[in-house]
Amino acid sequence: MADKLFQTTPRETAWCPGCGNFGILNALSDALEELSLEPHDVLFVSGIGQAGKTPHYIKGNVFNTLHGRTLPAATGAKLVNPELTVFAIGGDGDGYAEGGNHLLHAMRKNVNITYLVHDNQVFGLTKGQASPRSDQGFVTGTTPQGVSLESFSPLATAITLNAGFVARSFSGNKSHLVETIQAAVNHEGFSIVDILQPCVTFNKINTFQWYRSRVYDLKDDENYDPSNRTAAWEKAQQWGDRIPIGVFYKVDRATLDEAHPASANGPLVKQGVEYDGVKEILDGFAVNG
Amino acid sequence: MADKLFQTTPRETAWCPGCGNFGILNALSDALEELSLEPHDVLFVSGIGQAGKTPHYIKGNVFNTLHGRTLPAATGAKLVNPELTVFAIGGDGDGYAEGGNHLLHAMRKNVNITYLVHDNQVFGLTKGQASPRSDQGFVTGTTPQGVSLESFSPLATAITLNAGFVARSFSGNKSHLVETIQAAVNHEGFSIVDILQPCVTFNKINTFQWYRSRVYDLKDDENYDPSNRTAAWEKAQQWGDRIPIGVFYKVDRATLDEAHPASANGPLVKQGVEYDGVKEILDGFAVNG
Amino acid sequence: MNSFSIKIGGEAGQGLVSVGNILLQAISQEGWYLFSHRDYESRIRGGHNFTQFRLADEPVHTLEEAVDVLVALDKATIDRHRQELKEDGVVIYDPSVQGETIDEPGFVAVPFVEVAQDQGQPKVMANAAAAGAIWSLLGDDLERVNGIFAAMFSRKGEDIVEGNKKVAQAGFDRVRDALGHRDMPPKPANAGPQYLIAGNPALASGALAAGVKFMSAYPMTPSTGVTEFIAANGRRCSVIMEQAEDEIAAMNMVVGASYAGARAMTATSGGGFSLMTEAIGMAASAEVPVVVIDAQRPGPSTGLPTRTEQGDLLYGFGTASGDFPKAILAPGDVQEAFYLMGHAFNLADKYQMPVIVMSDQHLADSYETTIPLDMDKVIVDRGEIVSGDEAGPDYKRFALTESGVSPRLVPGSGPALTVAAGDEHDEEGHLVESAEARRAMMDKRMAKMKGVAEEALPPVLVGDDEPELVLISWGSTKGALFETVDKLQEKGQKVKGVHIKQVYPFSQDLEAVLQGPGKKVVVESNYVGQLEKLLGMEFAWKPDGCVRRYDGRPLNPDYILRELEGGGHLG
Amino acid sequence: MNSFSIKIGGEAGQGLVSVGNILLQAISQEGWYLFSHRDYESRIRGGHNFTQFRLADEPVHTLEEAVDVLVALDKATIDRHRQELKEDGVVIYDPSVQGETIDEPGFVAVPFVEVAQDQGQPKVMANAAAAGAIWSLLGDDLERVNGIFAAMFSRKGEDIVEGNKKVAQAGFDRVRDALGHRDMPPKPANAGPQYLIAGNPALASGALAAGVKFMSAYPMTPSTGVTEFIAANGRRCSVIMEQAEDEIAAMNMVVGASYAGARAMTATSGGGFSLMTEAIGMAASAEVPVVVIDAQRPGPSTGLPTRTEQGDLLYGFGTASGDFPKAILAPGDVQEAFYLMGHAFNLADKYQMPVIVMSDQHLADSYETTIPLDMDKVIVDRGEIVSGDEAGPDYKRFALTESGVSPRLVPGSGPALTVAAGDEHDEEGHLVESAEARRAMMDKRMAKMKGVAEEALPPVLVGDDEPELVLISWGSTKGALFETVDKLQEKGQKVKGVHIKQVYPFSQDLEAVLQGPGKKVVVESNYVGQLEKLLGMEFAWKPDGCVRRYDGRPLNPDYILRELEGGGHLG
Ligand SMILES: Cc1ncc(C[n+]2csc(CCOP(=O)(O)OP(=O)(O)O)c2C)c(N)n1
Ligand SMILES: Cc1ncc(C[n+]2csc(CCOP(=O)(O)OP(=O)(O)O)c2C)c(N)n1
Ligand code: SF4
Ligand code: SF4
Ligand SMILES: [Mg+2]
Ligand SMILES: [Mg+2]
Repeated sequence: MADKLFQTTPRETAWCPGCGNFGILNALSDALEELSLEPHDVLFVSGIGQAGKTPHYIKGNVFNTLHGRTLPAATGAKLVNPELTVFAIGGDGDGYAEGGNHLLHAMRKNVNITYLVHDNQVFGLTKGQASPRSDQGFVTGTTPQGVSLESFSPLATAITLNAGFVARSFSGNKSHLVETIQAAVNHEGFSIVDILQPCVTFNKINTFQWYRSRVYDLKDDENYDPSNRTAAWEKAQQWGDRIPIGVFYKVDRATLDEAHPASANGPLVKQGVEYDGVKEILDGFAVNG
Repeated sequence: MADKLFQTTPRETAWCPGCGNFGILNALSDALEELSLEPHDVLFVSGIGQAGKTPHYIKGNVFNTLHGRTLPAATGAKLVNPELTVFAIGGDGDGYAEGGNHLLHAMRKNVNITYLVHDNQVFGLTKGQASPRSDQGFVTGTTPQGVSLESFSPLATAITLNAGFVARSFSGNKSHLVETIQAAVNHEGFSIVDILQPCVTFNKINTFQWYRSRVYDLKDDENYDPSNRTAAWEKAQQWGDRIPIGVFYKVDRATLDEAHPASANGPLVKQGVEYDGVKEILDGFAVNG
Repeated sequence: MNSFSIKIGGEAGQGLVSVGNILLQAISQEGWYLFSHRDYESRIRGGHNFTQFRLADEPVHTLEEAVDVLVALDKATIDRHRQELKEDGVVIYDPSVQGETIDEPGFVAVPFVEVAQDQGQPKVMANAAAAGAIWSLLGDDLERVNGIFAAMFSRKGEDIVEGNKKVAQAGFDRVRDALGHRDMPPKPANAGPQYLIAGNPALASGALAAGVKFMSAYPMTPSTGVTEFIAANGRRCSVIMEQAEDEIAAMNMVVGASYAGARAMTATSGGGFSLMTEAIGMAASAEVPVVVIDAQRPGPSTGLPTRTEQGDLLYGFGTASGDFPKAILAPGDVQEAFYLMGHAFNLADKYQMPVIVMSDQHLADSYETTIPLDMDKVIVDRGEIVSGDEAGPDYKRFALTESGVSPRLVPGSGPALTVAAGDEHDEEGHLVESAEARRAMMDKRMAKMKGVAEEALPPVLVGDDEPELVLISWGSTKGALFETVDKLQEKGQKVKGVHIKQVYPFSQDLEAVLQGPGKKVVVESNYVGQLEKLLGMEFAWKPDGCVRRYDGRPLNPDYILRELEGGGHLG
Repeated sequence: MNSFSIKIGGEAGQGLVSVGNILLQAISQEGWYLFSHRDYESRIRGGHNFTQFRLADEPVHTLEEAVDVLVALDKATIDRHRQELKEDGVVIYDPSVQGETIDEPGFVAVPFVEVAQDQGQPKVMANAAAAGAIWSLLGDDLERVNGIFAAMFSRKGEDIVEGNKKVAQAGFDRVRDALGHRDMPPKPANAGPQYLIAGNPALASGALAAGVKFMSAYPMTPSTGVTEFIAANGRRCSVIMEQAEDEIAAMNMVVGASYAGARAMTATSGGGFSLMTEAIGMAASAEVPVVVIDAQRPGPSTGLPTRTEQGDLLYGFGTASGDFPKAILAPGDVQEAFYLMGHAFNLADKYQMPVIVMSDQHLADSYETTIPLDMDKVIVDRGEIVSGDEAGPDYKRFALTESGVSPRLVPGSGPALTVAAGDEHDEEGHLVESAEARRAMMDKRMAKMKGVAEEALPPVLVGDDEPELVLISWGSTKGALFETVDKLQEKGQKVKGVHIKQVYPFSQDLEAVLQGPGKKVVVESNYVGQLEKLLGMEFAWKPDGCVRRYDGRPLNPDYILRELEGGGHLG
């Protein structure tokens, strides 16, 4: 068998055996393999956390940036080079706690990137504190009485902000995840995929088994229509005994790069100084006495 | 006539004549007057911007903090002294741009404060740049091609985050505003009131007249039920020819101060060192050989 | 130097800016050298603001405290500023605003609105009345001002132009009738072509000339002028200016864009800079070039948003946690503002590190006439860049080199891949934990500081070679410093002026100056003496005295001379 | 000093922490002095981590590089650390993990899992096998260790306790059979009661003893231990620990809580500190007392999250834009960690300003035995507070005073009102623009630094009064520094050690030391010499040499001595 283009590297991962991140890494690799992209067409921007290490284990360009700042870094890169296929990758803490403001506004901007959130409902790397996705009552070192806050719903929020592509998948369902990632990449505009990712070390509640027995595919409901925003928003509230996965909502909107006339002549990374433009500006300062 | 307790001070304001902030200031003063509070029971925490100057013109305790940081500062104050009636006050830039992450999480926390957003759909103090509330197409110094981003919907977002009390009012409708502020204060839990506030200097689109001809009171619809979350969310999408004002959504949830057992014996600001508790901790370090 | 100062005061929104613009144009077109500074409050209407103009027969880069003409659009102008009037000074005021007529020598009442209305024109043309009134002191007729009206208002129609002309003439006549002709500084011969430009547009133009392709920022006074200037020229110069949701996003977008290969920058002030420091440190670790303009204003915290201070130097010096390479430049005038931006981008690219440009409200908002800015003098050096086609499969983004600089690869430019991280990493950019790898990568990164230090810009020196007194300052204090040197020399003192435009790392040339002859006095706009502290740190040195200002107003020669004479600060 | 060092290495998740805890307890209960440090990677499972223990007959505050015993739970331990073994050193390893049996003197094979299973116990009890094996070198029987099993596992049932005992005995026997009895350092007589405590719990306990009522933080290694310790004691000590959505929220919540009258603090590291700096400046402007623990780790940026460095000093010194009063404390050991927290709160309250406590991973994660922490020695001084009942209607929050301190009013405590702002303000707290008001408020705020400087904590001095060599360091380097001084003195050198626990502002006592006799060498854990730079700045001084470490590992006497002997750094 020929080597996969987007092979996962032989580099030893920093993940615990059995971690849900492995499933995501493999699905990502498979998804890209079929998208007729080459590794150098792809940029993975990631945050800090166990999830943020993912790009180090797959082929592609990598920018492993700060905790919580994947989205603005990815946005900057995409705006100056729309030819890159840009992923933002991070944990639920990264994206919904530290990075919450960027999430809101990335969705408004509708920049054409794919955002993968490894959602283990906990801060993994810092050893198990509550994340915005932790269920109420979850006991951790920072919440000894159990989490009192309502869990954050990234999908309902994304639908409210009219994000272009809003989906959930599950690390334990590879074919679903591969398909969802591909659909997300193929969507023109901001795509968010919240991926249920069991943390076998710090989340003893939301385990593989817990998720597996609960998830069901939205596709199973023939009547589900991802263009119906209100229905999608209501569906996104569902959590508990039954957890839907799949594409909740999809809408086509103008993307941010289209809004900037500067890119009209191709990617900005390929443009030099606009000599004539600057000259004109400078001439404007002349005292024409 | 006796002096009002919450009189607006004789201090000259820094606002433009005709600014929508005056209406809010007066309504706030009237609303408080009828709430059987004294100025020293009240703490106004405000941000930076034209809206953030409001507390300087009314009687009460004031903490005029940073741009975008009203909510955490107000939360800290409320948690250590739940006896204070705490307002957070700021502009739409303050709350929805710089402060977006705090808004998301303040709603999750459901801390018992009242958040007034002076929503003029523009950055006033910095001279007219786009805010997250600016309508698409709004031309400003930073958006010469017009705003391309979709306008942020604070109300739909608040309903999605299950905020306790979600309302909109209008600076040009004093009685409505007075009533709404009072209801917000009386609600136990996080209340947000987004107040349409014309900026006569930098927003020549969303003027007094523009708003006045569009707003209608949700109360006019007898069937409107602020406990119906989905209906509220749909209603919150309405913007344009008709703009609803009033209480969109209301729900009772446990507040953050209740979640912390530490306050069981009264406000923390009145507690000293827990001598016995600390002693016990220190004893725990002893090497009992 | 022979100079003449005009101060126009009024409430925000009263038309100060319009009158100011007319005067800026008219004075500079008339051939004088000009320096002008705005003093305004953090509000949109009302309050008390003023603009001061100083025209001269020689290039002028600072204000003087005393004024020849005071133009009062509000009452506060006379109340607060009349004591600044020179002997023989003139006050043009509006008796209806003042609430009284002032019957004193030099006071001329011009009811601006009334004058406009008398000419059958609308109230807003009061501005033209003021402009005409002022111009009667400067010129023999209104031709110059009328030309400006024509240029400004022709789009609005001939009526408007003519209306303004008439009103201006009426204003002109009022003052001319009262005071007659006044002598003005001679107009310089052979001054050559001039630009009229303020610091913010100079910084922004410098960036555009250097090929900036991406900017993201969140508005913050006094940096917003840079942001809006870049935004306005997005199409013309193929640059994206993306307004961010906050400064954290702005800085991280900039780092992302630069990682992807575009020259990228941001501009901010005080609190906004705080929010950027984490990402600045990350850029240093991932070796991503970025240029950050910090337009200083008085702190701590929100402080005085529209005023000036040089209070962020120590903060910029510390910048973020850990040790990493960086440079800090501090332009002293519009020329330096323009050219140092190009230099900043080159340094950033060459050493793949953050470069901070410290501006301040004084530089940002002051206009001056200056010789033309020449974009042919702006050289673009993108440093060591390798394309993904050349690089080959063994490309290592952080290859250990002696200079510390490893060739940078633009992602997507060919088959080779580039990996970068803010965590400590190996040569390939992957995360490492070992002590050896850490040491190697620190040594590599910090090795760059050797190159950076070697090409540190030398101080600009003026005045005597064997001075008794050496005045040292940085950034926008340059103009005040150099004129102070001139004035002291005129009095016969042996004085040297030292302007430091690169404040980190310092040029080693400074050592000779600091150890050389003369009493050393450090002049700066902050409370603790931040430059003094940094010089002390670098050169184990203490000055003999200092002049400091921390009330939010710019330094000027009068202030400096007074402090020097007071001598209180000479140790 | 007579000491004995044990290093246990293995993968994360292999039970290192459990074995370590047993040893910490057993060694300290046995009566030895103990110092122990953890070296771990930024991951949860796998990798290579180790814990090192040093027991001694005298108080011990640092590690030595060479070890007497190496316990290998993974292969890497022997591969990487065998060269650290002293002559006569012992290696206890698991042949099944190692993949071979090593037939060399001092090497004892103990197949930990097999040993457990041989005793009919589950795999996890391999930890007990390791503990027993190690203890055979330290004690004559397992009574001590068994007691710890009883305390640890009694809740889990007698079976578990007995199982552990059996397995431990089997491990003990293996090593005892192979090596027989070993001589250990004598146990100190009359050591008196001891605490066993690490830096993080010491800092947290210090805060609780000082009456902290509110903490908010966002988890960040190596500060998280403080956060979780406070959270765990919320009910017991009436304190709220609120996990924030980010560090900006954390810091602003703290400022809000303190404004409202509660002692409030946060803890963070590097990038998190960056995000807090804006609000720290705001606290300074609004004169709100806050205490911030910055637990340093190697930067720039995310750097090495679980390692140690003293790399934030210059950043902390700059902190935020503008000039404002503040203090920076840097505890050197658990005693100082505990008591300096109380001092930090007092300083913050007394001068109504931010106080930064600089810890680092080395301090945070190192355990040591120490004399009991005495909460009766913690004095709470809340500074000048006035109640809303006393204050009267003319109360002015920022009344100008000579000391710069204005009585603070707790909002809601009575009819008087309190107004505070991060903008520049007048005495009442309302916004101002005038130069005079600005100057007055700056003078007032900065006047506080006089008091702060006067009560700056003096350096801790050890060693000779007329030294040939003076070693100077700060923060957690204290232990390594002082032991180095001891060792050099033992060799007959005249040496002085200077530990600086307040790094801003410096005690003026330092001047005499720096100008006094002896070559001065500054010892610190960073690349550029941050303490050296600050001392240079304050005292216009340069040292004769330096010892620096920047590979993320803590300084120790061996490293320092080697560098001193190398002499390369002696200028
Ligand atoms: C500014 C900043 N704050 C805090 C941290 C510490 N930190 C690293 S990862 C992390 C949270 C990890 O949780 P998540 O994002 O859900 O990723 P996971 O490890 O669970 O995949 C935190 C708090 C940091 N690196 N930077
Ligand atoms: C950290 C920071 N960034 C930017 C600013 C500058 N700034 C002050 S007010 C403001 C926006 C004002 O808009 P808004 O919050 O809507 O208030 P308004 O003036 O419209 O009432 C900005 C960007 C600041 N003070 N601090
Ligand atoms: S801690 Fe959790 S998320 Fe991190 S690698 Fe282990 S199992 Fe995965
Ligand atoms: S700028 Fe706008 S918001 Fe600000 S005071 Fe003027 S009208 Fe009001
Ligand atoms: Mg997580
Ligand atoms: Mg606004």
